[in-house]
Amino acid sequence: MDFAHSLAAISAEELISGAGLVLLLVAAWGGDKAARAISVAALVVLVAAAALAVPALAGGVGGKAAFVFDGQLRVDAFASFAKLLIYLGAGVTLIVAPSFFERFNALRAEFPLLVLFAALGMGIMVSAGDLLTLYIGLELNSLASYVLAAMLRSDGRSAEAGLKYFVLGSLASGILLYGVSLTYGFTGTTSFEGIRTALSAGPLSIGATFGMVFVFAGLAFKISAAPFHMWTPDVYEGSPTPVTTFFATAPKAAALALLMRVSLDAFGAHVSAWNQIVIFASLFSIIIGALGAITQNNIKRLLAYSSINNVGFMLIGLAAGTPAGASAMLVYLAIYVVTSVAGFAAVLLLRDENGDPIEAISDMAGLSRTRPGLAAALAIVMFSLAGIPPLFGFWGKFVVFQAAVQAHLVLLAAVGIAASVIGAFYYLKVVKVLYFDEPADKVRGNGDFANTVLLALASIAISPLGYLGTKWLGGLAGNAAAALFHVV
Amino acid sequence: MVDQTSYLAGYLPILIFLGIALALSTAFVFLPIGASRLTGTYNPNTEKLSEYECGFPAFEDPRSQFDVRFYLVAILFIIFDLEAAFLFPWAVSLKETQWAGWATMMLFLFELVIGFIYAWKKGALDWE
Amino acid sequence: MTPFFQGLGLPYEWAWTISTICGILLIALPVMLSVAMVIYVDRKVWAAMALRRGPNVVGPFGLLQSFADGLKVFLQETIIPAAANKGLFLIGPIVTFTVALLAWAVIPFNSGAILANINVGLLYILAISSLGVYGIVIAGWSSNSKYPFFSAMRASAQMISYEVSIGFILICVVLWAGSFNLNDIVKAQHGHGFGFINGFWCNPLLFPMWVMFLISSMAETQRAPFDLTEAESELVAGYQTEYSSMAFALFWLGEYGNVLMMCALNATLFWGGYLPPLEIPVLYLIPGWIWLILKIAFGFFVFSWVKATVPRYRYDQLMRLGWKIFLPVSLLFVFLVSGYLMATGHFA
Amino acid sequence: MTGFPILSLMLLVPLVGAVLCLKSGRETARVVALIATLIDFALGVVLWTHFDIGGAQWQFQEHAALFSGFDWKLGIDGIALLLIVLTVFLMPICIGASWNSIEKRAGEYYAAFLLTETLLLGVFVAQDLFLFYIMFEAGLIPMYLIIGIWGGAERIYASYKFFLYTLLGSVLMLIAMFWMVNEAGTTDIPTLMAYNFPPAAQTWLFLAFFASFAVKMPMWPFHTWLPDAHVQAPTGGSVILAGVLLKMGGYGFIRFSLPMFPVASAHFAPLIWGLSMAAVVITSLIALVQNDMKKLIAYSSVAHMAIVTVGLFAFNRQGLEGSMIVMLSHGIVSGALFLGVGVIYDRLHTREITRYGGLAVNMPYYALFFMLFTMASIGLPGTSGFVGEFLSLLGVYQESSWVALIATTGIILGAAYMLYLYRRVIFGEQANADAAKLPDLDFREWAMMIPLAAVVLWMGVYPESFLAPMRKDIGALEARVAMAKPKGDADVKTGAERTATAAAAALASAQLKGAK
Amino acid sequence: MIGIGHYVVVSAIMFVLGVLGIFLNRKNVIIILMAIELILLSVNLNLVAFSAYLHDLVGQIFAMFVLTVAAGEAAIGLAILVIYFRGRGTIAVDDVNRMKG
Repeated sequence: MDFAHSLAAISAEELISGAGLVLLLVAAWGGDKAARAISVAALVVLVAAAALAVPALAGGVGGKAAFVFDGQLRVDAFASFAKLLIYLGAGVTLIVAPSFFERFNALRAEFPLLVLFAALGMGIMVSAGDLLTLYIGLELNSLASYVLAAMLRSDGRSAEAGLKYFVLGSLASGILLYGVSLTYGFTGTTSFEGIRTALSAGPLSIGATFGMVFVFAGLAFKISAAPFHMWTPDVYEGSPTPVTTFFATAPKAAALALLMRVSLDAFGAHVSAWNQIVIFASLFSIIIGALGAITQNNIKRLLAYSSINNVGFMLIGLAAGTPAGASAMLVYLAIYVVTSVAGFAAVLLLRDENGDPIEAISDMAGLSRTRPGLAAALAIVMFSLAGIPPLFGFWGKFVVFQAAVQAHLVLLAAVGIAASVIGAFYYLKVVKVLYFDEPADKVRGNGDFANTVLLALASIAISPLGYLGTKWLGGLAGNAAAALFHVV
Repeated sequence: MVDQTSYLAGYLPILIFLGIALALSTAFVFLPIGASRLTGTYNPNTEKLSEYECGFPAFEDPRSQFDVRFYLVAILFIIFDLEAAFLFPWAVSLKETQWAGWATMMLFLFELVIGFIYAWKKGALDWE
Repeated sequence: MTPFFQGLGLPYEWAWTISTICGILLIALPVMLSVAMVIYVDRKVWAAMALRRGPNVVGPFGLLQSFADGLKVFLQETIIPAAANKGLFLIGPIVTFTVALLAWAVIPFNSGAILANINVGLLYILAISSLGVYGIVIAGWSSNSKYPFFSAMRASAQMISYEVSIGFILICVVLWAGSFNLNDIVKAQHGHGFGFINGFWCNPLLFPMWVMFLISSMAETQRAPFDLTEAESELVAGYQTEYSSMAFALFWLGEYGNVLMMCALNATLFWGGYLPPLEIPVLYLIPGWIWLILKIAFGFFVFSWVKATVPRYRYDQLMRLGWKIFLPVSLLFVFLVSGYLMATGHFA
Repeated sequence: MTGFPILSLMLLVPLVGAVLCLKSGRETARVVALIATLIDFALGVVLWTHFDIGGAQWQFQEHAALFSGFDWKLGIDGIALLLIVLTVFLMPICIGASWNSIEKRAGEYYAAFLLTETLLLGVFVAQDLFLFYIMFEAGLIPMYLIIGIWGGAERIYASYKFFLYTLLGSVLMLIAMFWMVNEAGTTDIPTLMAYNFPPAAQTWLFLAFFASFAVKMPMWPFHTWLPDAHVQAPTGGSVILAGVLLKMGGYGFIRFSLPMFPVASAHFAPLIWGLSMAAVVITSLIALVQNDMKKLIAYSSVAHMAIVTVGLFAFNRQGLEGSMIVMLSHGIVSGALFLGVGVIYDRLHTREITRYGGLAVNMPYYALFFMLFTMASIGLPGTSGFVGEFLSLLGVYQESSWVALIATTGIILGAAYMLYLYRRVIFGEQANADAAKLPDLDFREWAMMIPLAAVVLWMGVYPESFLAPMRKDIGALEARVAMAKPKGDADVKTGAERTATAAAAALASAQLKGAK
Repeated sequence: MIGIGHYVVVSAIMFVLGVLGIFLNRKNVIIILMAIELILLSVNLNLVAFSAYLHDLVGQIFAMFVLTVAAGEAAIGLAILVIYFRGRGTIAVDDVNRMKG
């Protein structure tokens, strides 16, 4: 692959970085007054970037054809799939953020830029074909995210969230890097392809095993899988809600995609070595996520535990280690991202009469009577997260467990799905508060139009109508997963 | 012990130098302390040992607060100095990398300049 | 020198070690001695420009003045303020002085006469001079007193600010010389100007860099007009306020050592180092180290001259000069120099 | 009718009604709901009349490959037909039961109800394994809301219990389904019904399905959610719960457990008998001491369902047919009983048995209807209850006379608690003044009671109407399970039928051997 | 002679110290930042040692990138810490507990 071809292949990244730089200058001159305009521009950029990423996905590009810059990056269908989810998460954040921050007089021109650069980093992450590009992408994303978490300077919780996210995120990067360094040392290369070749030569050496374990631990931090999940609730709660929306969608998708690429590509020769780790993390996440959520009264915290819980389910797909498992994981991921969008869009609409955000679940009591639409949307989100059919969230669990059973992981599937019942309990709790309790009548403020539209769209997507999209989504995910396995 | 073929051996004199220089300067610091005790000039008292504060006692922790701009400068330094760290290997290998290397680095510098312009415009470089 | 000691019947390792130690002493002792002398010179030049006489009592023409001062401080009491962090308080001057000496390890005094001929000599110097900040910050912080603390903050900010542009300036030189090895850099200046002048300073693209380097090195060493760290009118004596005796003197020795170092670097990078200034065979009769010393001496004279004549900058002016003028200009020159070199096929 | 998607239409009508109800006020909503359910009932009647008895096993089939992984595939056999008809028959009555009693959030209530109807029908018509599962589990959501929002004082506890119990049961079934689909390579239920899973796998597959159906059924000791849910649900909810929802468990056994895992079914039959026997005795005794009318009827439901399971796992025609008839009958009768409780609850707002007494005096017609339903529940000949229970017990008697013996005690105990209930509520002193002043049935209540009573008698007098549509299907099922049928300890002569069955069984096993 | 094993062991020790520094330290957030730098340092040591051992430049290039990112990370970390300090007036680790649950 020559240089020109490589440059052409990463047009989405080039567009985002170029536009990001231009908008940075606009931000410098325009100041915070230009923030809304920049948000819109950034949104347009993301849409354009998504359009650029589509052909690779639709074409099912994979294998050597996707290797650019000497294999440093892979511009395949898998990367495109993940990128679309990332751009979706970032785009949604850009839509919901301005009105939220304007309330606190804290809408900074840099906000959309940070989102943009984080999206860029995530795009690189998911396209990485080398530990080096992986790291660069990961950090570009992380550094922007740390700042985003601490964006709302008037709120002490925001700074604390930023600090926690920073400390544990850096620790995760450090652990990951340590694993990377060991992997490099014991395989002699940092390219995924090279690592796989080196490892498939024989049994896993002790050093490489250590490297792999550290890499997985670091990535487990990033996807907030138990037992490396402890930062998630605090960061989700403390960060400004649009930023939480972002964290729950884009970086999650990126980190999971990255984990998939690393485990199935670089360490693909030794599935049996890592899938014990993945199985452990998966079950632990499902259970911790479910148990942790039960006592929560903050909706954002609850959604944080829910995300831990859902990551556990996604990991079941990874544990299968098959194309079907990968495809299932991607389907689950897509559905989860949309569900999170709906969930946080709904949370953002919860305002009291002064327009201040409401986060306590108890304040939503009887919402179904004062705000039936909003309550219904929240209920849909909750049932969908719980994976109760006919809501679309069920489909994610469906494909993941199906893949696990196909991979003869029946016991894992059984334990996992049984644990999902624990999770159902706290989702039901929210629905109970919304529907059964006497109205607390705290939610009075009006949400803005963009939020409502987003909520409506996302709710429709996760309603039973979503099943009509299963063929389409399954096809895309299949393309993406096939690209991931193409090189094997 | 001395392997002339290894490029690391070039640093051994520096290590020895470091030892000698440390010994010298430590001696310079501690010898007078000993000497002053011998000669009897060592005669501390409370006034002498209190910190200098224009004649009146200090009323706050001297380290409590300092201008945030120092901190800003430190961050800017870290960023720009690291760019320089990338330039060093590039500068000596331009022979090999030729135009591709040059163009890449210029793109990098261009982005750096945009960041620089941003910082300038945002007032990070002003000391007023 | 190693063969000489081997000739005495010593095994190679011993011969190498002894010769290295001798080399180190040959560098360290003259540097310390010359620091004492340049302090005297500095005062003399300064006095001359102010039409005063300067030190003239101790020894002939006051030549022994510095030694007298040295003896005095040596016998002084070392006061360690009660509030200070004792250990760090004493480490500060040690770091400053050690670092000031260490940088000399890679300066080529003559072709091959270099203590540690490492291939990244210039980087080494950059690294070592960065360490100099530590001595000052440690001193200012451990004193636990306001003036030293402010001074330390200022000093560190100032030093790191100018280090950025110094880095870019050095890259221009390295681009042209194609090496980080100082010996190679000196050799690359051989006949650089019309095959006649030895030194990069006469190169139109490097001349501005040379000027900026000179100014930056003054800022880097906190010399006038950038001596804001010890601006006596506002900060009493800066980070050294609480120091006395040899601890105090070590800062002075370190500072002048750094000034000399910067002069040596200037000579090595822009004035052809140990090469004669002009490409005339006759001049090669004079040993390289003498040329180097002469160039250093001239460089120091410039420092002294500036100190005597230019008024002190304000801190904001200092920062503005560093960040808003030197940094962009030096970046521009990285672009110009590398572009010129690529365009002319210098590397082809 | 061929080609016309009548089943989809039946699913669609209540769904559209639900959407319409959601935004309407109380008055509109109940009318809309009634119309929607009546349309569905009409469609159900059309379905029955057009069902070709003795024709193809699967009729009214529809197939659309809309989704990945599973299909929109509908179709019914006689068994499903009867349960569908039961559902569409009970639904308008439930709406009627809720006509006045639901005051708050009526629009949402009727919407939830109609949604439930769609999903229940979906369960019976689904011919795709996963479509079935989705419908099966989705029914939890509206029921959760119905119990939680419009239920009694303990509604929240009851709704949680209902939801989590049934969910836990059904998720295990899902895993089993994945395995089956992976093994058989299809999600088509008819195909799977004929597929021979390895006996070793059948064991755990059976248990996984059992977990789901046993909870849904509910079998002792998984029944504890039922009394809570029944008692707390509003009358309409109770009727639908007892009338139709519980039948999903029995339907599951008939449709899945028995034909798909015959070997395991036979293997576990003693376990099921054991549980059923325990259920019959224990829950009947518990029912005897209840003070709450609804709770009493709820426990009686558990006992009746135990009769169903006993019959199902008798592995013969009598048992299977009897179980189906018990399910249909119980659907009608327990629905009617809950309705009866609802009638007086609407008047006095209590379900305490002691708060009533002597209602026969001022509510003679009510007493009459209640008498009929009580008798039907006991299983008096001439009512629907008799036919089913008799057939079930007869069926199981062929397998195990001891089981039959103990299960029969349920009839006796049933008579005891039902008559005891009747005596305390309808007869005796008019102990409470307010109860003595209750008015008799009004037009709406008449309109609900009459059809129920009619059906109870119809089923009791001429059960052939109900047996005929499913005869062929039951026969096929019997043939299917015959290969694993455990050897019984009793020998009852039932005429020529028996030899025919044996021949069918021999034929089926020969086919099986050929297939292998 | 010092071999690759020694480097790996030293690096492992540094790494463990860094991780312990994060988890055992209850005093000051700055110490956590330093511990993170220690971890990155151990990584760099590994990378450079392996790079020399394998005669492969990738490790050193990687180390350069790690250095850069570490600097960026430190800058951002300190910035967040400053914001935090302004809000809370303390940087003691035990006080970072506004959110619980």
